[in-house]
Amino acid sequence: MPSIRVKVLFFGRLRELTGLAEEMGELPEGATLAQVFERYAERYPRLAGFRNSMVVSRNQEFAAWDTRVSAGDEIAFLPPVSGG
Amino acid sequence: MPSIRVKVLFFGRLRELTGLAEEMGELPEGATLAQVFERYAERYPRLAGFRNSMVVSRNQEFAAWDTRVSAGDEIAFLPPVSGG
Amino acid sequence: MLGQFKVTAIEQDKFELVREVIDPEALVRLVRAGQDGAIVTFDGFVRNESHGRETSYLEYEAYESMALGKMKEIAAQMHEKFAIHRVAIVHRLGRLEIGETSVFIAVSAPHRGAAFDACRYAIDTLKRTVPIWKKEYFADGAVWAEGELPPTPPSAKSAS
Amino acid sequence: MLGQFKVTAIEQDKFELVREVIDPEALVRLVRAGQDGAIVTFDGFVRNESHGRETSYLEYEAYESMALGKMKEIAAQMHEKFAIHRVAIVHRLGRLEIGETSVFIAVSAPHRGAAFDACRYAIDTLKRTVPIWKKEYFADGAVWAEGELPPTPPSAKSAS
Repeated sequence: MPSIRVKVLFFGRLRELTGLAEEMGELPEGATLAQVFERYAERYPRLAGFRNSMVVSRNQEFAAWDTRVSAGDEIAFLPPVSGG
Repeated sequence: MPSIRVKVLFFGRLRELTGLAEEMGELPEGATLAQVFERYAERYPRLAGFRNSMVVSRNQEFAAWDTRVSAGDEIAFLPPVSGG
Repeated sequence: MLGQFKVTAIEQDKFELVREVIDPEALVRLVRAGQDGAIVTFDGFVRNESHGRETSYLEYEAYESMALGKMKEIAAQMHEKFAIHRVAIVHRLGRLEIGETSVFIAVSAPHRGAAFDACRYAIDTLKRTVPIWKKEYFADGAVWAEGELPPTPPSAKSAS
Repeated sequence: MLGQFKVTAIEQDKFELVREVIDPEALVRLVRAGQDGAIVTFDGFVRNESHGRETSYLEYEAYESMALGKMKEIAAQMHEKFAIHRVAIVHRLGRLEIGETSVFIAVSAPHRGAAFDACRYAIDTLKRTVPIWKKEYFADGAVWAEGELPPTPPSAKSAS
């Protein structure tokens, strides 16, 4: 399967947990955001426990987990927001 | 009937209409605020038309028209308020 | 949260009728304290038109002693109804030009909901119950603003 | 009244993420115009305690480009829902001391109801949807504030 490159960002406690703010990731074409998350959860096992208390964005819009990624997408994993 | 002295105040368009800001009035003991108003409406006939678009206060509290006045009371005739 | 809230004496509040320009920042500083997290302010100022006519300026007058009493009553009701900390209510009297603030209200509270609700309650109640009158001046004359009739007790017999 | 209201372009609004002290007066001046009669502001600032523990200071971080986009979205929704004139929304990032403003919102409108409703809508929506995170520092450690999960589309299949 051909692979695509996407930008992946982590914020807040998720960034602390992974020690990773941002990287270019290589993913199989047609992967969903859920599958992208699973790849990172394999690399950082403690991430898995946060799956139900986080959201994901694709190109700076909140997105459903079954959204498919495209080459050049910017994907971010976001803990509950607490601005204000 | 013994008479009492009260302070009477007019505000806004009522003051303009009567040309009277404030006076000491002499009234029969036991007069109601409605009766106080009638006395002034006799003196200033154009006041009468405002009876239903004004309120009255006694000692700086809004009062019912059938409230009886006492010596030394401060009575004010108040058009609709428009602060803010 | 309400249970934790320490009710604050109305003595720390501020009520004023002034004839000079209102200083909003001074009022905000006055209500601001470390246990708060939110301040909501309302700034009411002179519009350049009224009912489609171009306004030249306004004049406000008040039954001053009663107006201050009513402003204090409003603040007391605010403390009773809402978990707020401090209140400042200032109304200007005399001649006001376009754009000048006629009334400024600041409310501080530990949480934003109470601050919003209380501030709105303050201006809504002020407009209905505080004896202040506005006269609008136009190029070709002046009119008293329509205003609202304050609620009054229906009969002295039913009053306490 | 709504019919008379001239809808104003969002270009006159202001959205900012800043790392220095927020200047509320400048923002109020920015939204103030002659056709308005009301400005409502919300000032959210750092409390000296959180869940009963004494706070030392806070740190805010954001997904900055997305946060600015969401702030603009909020303003666009405000213009759609309420007869308002101008909006300013500024959030501070980095380290904030007790009493310092983290978020300031100012809304001008011809009439007060819209200004209150829109300002409250702004802060409520900001807290639920703008990707900003707060970390609370205490004498004995630090925690990420609990926060809220933004609403997301349930499935890409049902999305447009």
